[in-house]
Amino acid sequence: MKSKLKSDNNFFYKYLLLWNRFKNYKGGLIGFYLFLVVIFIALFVPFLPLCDPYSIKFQSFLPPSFSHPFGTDEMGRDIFSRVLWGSRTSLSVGFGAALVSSIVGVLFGSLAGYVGGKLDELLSRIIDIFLMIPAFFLILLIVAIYGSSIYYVMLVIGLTTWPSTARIVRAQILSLKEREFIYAQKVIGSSTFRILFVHLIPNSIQPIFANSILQVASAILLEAGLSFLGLGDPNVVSWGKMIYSGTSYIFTSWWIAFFPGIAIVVTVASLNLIGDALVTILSPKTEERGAYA
Amino acid sequence: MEWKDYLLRRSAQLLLTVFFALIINFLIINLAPGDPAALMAGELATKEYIEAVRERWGLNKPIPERLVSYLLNVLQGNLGYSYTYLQSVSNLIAERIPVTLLLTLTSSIIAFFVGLLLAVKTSQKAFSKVDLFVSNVMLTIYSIPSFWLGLMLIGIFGVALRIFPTSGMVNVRSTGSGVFLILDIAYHSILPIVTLATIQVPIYYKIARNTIVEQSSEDYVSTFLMAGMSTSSIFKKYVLRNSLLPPVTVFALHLGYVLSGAALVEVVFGWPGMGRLLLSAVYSRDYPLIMGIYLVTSITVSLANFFVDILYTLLDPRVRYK
Amino acid sequence: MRTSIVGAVIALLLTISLTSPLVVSQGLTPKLGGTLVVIQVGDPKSFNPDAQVDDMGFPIFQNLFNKLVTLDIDYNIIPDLAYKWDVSSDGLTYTFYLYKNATWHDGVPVTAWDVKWTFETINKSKGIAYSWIKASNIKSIDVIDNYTVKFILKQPFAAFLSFLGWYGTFVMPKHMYSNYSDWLDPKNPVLQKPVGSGPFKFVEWVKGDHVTLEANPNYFKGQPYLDKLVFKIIPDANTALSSFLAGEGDVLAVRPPFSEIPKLNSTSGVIVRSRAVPSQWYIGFNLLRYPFNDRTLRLAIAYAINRSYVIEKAMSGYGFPARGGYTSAIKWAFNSNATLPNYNVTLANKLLDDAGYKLGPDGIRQTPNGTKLSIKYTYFTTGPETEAIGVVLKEQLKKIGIEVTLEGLEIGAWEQKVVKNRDFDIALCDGFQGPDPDNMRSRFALGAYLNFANYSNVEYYDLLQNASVTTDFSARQKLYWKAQEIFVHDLAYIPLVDLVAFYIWKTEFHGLPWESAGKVNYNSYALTWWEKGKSIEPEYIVFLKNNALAIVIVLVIIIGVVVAYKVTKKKWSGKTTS
Amino acid sequence: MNLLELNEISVEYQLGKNDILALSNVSFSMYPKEILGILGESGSGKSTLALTIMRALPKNARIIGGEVIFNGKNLLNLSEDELNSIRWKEISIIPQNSMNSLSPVHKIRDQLRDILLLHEPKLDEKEVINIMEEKLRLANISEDVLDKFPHQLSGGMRQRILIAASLLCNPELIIADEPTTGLDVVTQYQILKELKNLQSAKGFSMMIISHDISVISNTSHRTVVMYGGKVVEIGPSDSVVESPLHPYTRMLLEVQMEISKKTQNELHSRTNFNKPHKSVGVNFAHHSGCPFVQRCPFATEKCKTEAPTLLKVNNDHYVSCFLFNK
Repeated sequence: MKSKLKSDNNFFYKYLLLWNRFKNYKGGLIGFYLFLVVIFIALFVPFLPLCDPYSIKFQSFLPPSFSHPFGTDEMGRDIFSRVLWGSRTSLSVGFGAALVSSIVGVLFGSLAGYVGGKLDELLSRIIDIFLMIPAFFLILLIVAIYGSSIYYVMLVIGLTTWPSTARIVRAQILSLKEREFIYAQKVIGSSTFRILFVHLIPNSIQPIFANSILQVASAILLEAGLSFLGLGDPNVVSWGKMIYSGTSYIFTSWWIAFFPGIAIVVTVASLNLIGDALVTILSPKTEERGAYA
Repeated sequence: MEWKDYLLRRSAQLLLTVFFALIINFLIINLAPGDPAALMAGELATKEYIEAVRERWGLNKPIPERLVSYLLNVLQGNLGYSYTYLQSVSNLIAERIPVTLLLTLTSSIIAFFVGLLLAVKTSQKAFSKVDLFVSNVMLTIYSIPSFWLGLMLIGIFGVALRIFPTSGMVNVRSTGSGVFLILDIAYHSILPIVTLATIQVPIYYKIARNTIVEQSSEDYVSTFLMAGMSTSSIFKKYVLRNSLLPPVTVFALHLGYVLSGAALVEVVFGWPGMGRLLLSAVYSRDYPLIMGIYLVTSITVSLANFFVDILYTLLDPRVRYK
Repeated sequence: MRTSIVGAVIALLLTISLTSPLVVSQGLTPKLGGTLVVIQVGDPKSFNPDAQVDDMGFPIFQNLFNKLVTLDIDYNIIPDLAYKWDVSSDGLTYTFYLYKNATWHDGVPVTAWDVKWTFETINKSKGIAYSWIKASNIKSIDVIDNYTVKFILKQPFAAFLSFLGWYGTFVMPKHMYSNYSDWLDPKNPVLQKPVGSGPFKFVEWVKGDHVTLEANPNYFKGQPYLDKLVFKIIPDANTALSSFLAGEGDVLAVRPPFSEIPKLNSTSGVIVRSRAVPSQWYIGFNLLRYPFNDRTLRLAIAYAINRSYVIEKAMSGYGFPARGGYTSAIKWAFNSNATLPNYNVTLANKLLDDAGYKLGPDGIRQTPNGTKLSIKYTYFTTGPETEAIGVVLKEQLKKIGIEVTLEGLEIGAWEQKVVKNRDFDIALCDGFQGPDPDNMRSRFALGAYLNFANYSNVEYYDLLQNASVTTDFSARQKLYWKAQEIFVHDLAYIPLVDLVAFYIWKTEFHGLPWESAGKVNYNSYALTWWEKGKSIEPEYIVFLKNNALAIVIVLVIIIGVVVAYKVTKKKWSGKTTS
Repeated sequence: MNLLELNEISVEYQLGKNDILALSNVSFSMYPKEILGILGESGSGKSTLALTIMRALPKNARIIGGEVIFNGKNLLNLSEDELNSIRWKEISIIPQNSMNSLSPVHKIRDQLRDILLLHEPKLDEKEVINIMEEKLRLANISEDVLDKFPHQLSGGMRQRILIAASLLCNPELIIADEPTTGLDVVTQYQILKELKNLQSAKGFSMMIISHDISVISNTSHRTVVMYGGKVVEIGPSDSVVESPLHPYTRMLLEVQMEISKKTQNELHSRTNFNKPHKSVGVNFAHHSGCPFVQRCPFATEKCKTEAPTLLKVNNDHYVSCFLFNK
């Protein structure tokens, strides 16, 4: 069976190999299945038999009961459906921010790594500056003043967290560009653009992929923090905002803040578990020692 | 001597970076829509009064001019006066630094040792059931939002069990002095410190565990094994000493965020630290105060990086005797 | 026999006078001593009470400083430093007569020169009250003698007295600011360690945690009963509540989450009172932007909003639905028959259909010239209510085919976008409308800075202008009533909620500001006392003690006279019979 | 009496799902005061052999059979403590000279002292320094390396320190695992010469493991040739070099001659079979036949299925190849 796959489709085979190794990591597996559940909810929540998360017609402060598994909040909205709808916001902010940060990170990182010299020096300086500024405060200021629509939050988080991706990409490119197959490309005269985007970046895609999963996790936490300070987008259901409104009623109706918190932990933990397992698999160290869980 | 110019180059780099960070911050804040003067003047203020307020705080001058004058002031160590607190920004911040440090410093130190201890315990039986279970639990703890954890701790210990106070730094009714005050503040700081420490333990655990596992398979370990040394003394004498550097470096790097890291926890626990000061500054558009806090936090971050370089030379002979 | 009777009477008299204080003390006479802890949201900005807007500093200033006149809990004007004042018939001269025994906390007497300096500085350095007391309208401030001061205005301003008693008009110690040109000069220590004339003196300020004041023994209206007054700062509403319940606070000046109020009500040892305050949440339409300049649309929207449902959902039921064109908390000025349209969805839909707002396929109406009726509700994110009101309006306007999206902005950005750039559809705003209806002039009238809806009804403007200069009470009242009728008709703004303030305190404290109407300002704890304090001997005991010697002498004299009379009477009777 | 006897030693490495047989039924013995060379390519199991004797195999390796008899005692059955008393006291090892064979963050003095005090706890500080300096002199390296860190020394100096370390407790057997790899040729020659002199002076027996035939032939009295985890030829070094029997040994010599042709042209090969193309990797699959079958020019069907056994050809010269058991 293996030999057949190998010859048929090299691309597909590479990821099957990755899956075989990923299977050995129990933590990663748990994370993966948890994440599947969250993704399923996020995608199919409109079709699930839920009440409207925005409607305020229920009675406020109802404790968890059969009709309202997670109870109702201070305005009489059903928390269970809001938690499920909230997955959409968090995941879209998480993936959006990670996408922005990866794109900018890859661009800057590969340019700095490949071109080197003055440009590398300049880009590294820029990266240092960004790492210098405490990201959370900067995002807080921008979102507080310039506006808090969900796309805006995505963009701002992405634009302030790209340096870490850039650093990884740069390191990866530096190590790859010495390889013979890159010299071969130079010799046959292919353009820098082609070398970068056809050879260098695709070959360093796996560590970038693993790192961006971890970035999705941290972006979700960041968005939750912002919404907790009341800065989230009002037109969407956001877990952070639910906790924010829940804090005032922690003493009598604990469930308002409790369940969105659990949802954040589950989603972020699943992403961290997957990301961590991927990083361990893809790091050269583990391959050599052949140490498997 | 090689040391001198290394230090010089590094600090020049540092100053340059802080300088640029400052300019970026200044532009982001001052290009923001909204006019602090109107905000300060209050609702019923007439146009004339708003003009007067703008003029007093020099907000009518163009941005480049204000930027230059601000930078000149900063070079002389004068961070300007806060619009809202009518005090010099430097001593406003100076008052809040010890309060925040009390929380963040103690919690990072606790987290460092707990993380290290846990890593030492589990990594000796690397890839065993226990090791994997603990690292997965650590990953889950790492995913808990700090403000939510703080809230839950207040709910359980503060309200339900009434063991710990639910807010503030000191119980006003009995503001004793000396030992009583310290005890009182310590008592109030237990929950925030526990919150901050819990979410940082996974960071140190992970870096320590991975380094120890790596070092345990190095050649010198088999050399000493063949020399007849017991695995436990090899671990204590050699593996640990070799695995110390990465966790310590991560600790030093995290020191950089010691001033800005606890904002959310401060808000939940009503703790008068830097985080809350910045939040109130942002909401009341207190530009000098915001700039001052950014400057201080940026400097601490770059100092932490600088400190990491020095740590490297101290702890790793390979760097010291290049 | 008789002497024994007289002796017994005197003895009885003495014992009664000594034991009576014990008996009396059981009743509700004030006690001495104790610490009152008031929990509030934030730090004061500085201790210059008149320089800048400082909601957190104001309650502290009300106990540290005095004004010429002040407002009690019912917003009536009551004496403060001035025990008497008279206004000239033409409404141009106000003469204030000051208490002669008032002193600053450092012993320096408070004089008319302090008053003159304070108001001239407010004028010169544009203190916050500059606008509402119309400092530029003050022609001159003359010191008649150390304790009499006369204000001469350029033109009459009926609300002058009530604004004098409100915000930013505390009399400040001239001698403390003499060697600083700018009254906000940070080097001046008084900004951190204030010297006032009020019932309490400054002790310490630990930023972010508490401000401690202590009783001023030689306060000119009598030393307060409390020893210490502490303002504890807890920014987070629910942590403030738990500290209060845990016994760390006696007055909760941080509004707790609405859901906690029933629980607080039933907690033993806690009293909760609520009353309407002259503040309102109101929405304003952008009259410069189509279709909001169409009155029928605004009327339909008014009909579609169920104000009590807004309160029930967005504010957990704590608030009074706004009824008319002004706050009902200031009774004399409120015109009860200028009422807002009541909740009537069918009528609203009918109005819109007739006016050509056809219902589109997706359930959202279209304006007559075809644009979709999807509007933005712009609010500032200072607290959870602003968004909650938005959520309720969104649901209610959906019922009449109007789609609403929420746009939350930080207050500075809100002010820029809504007030300055007029870039909004509907905007939520709140504001204090006291202490005098003249406040409406700077909020809703033509050309006012805060009139973001651009409401430019000239008749409304003239009525308010006119009212501000007529000193005759009933004439002024009629003008304001007429103005409210126009306001309610035009519906440039729709008031939604009359805010409610909560007074929450521990039962062991009495004489709080909201229980002493007519005597102290609405934040002053000068008359507050603690049940568990030391008892004060009533006045006559004090009198007895002070001049005990004199009393003894008098008693001796009386006894002497009585005895002498008895002796002489016997001699007389002896003579006659022999 | 033999100093060391290895009988049927088999060791298996667990790599993911498939297990790899690193050593299969390896048997040979060593006489006292003898230098035995172990020759084999990388992956032929020679390093695993050293680790098996010292029982210092990595976690994923398992000894699945055989005995290691040293001075009459089977090392594999000893408890950890008994083994620790033998390790370095009676058998010591000069590890492969990688950068990290000594701890990079400790001074040489501390590391050597730790090893010495393990087995001679009663020594006081002065005696420890004397022994260390004496051993360093033996290894022809100056005492002031004691205060240096490993990264400050050249490859040659590090190798000499490892040699000095192995002599600390005057063991009876020293195993030198690739003692000269990574060193320049001149240092290599010096170190081998010094090792030989030390061995003849001190009288300990030494096992030298190398992939370089010149190292083995110049120093060892007898040579064991290993391929694919099996012993393919044992014999006196000069007879193995002069008349290699096993095709793999012959090929090795051929390749060696090719390289040193210019320097030793008088020694040319007498066998003229064509040179098989030299593939790098060694096939570790668990197949039964002779491990060299895929590269052996004389491979027959029999070689694929049956495993040849060691046969004595002439005095003390054994070979495991079907070519010889007529």
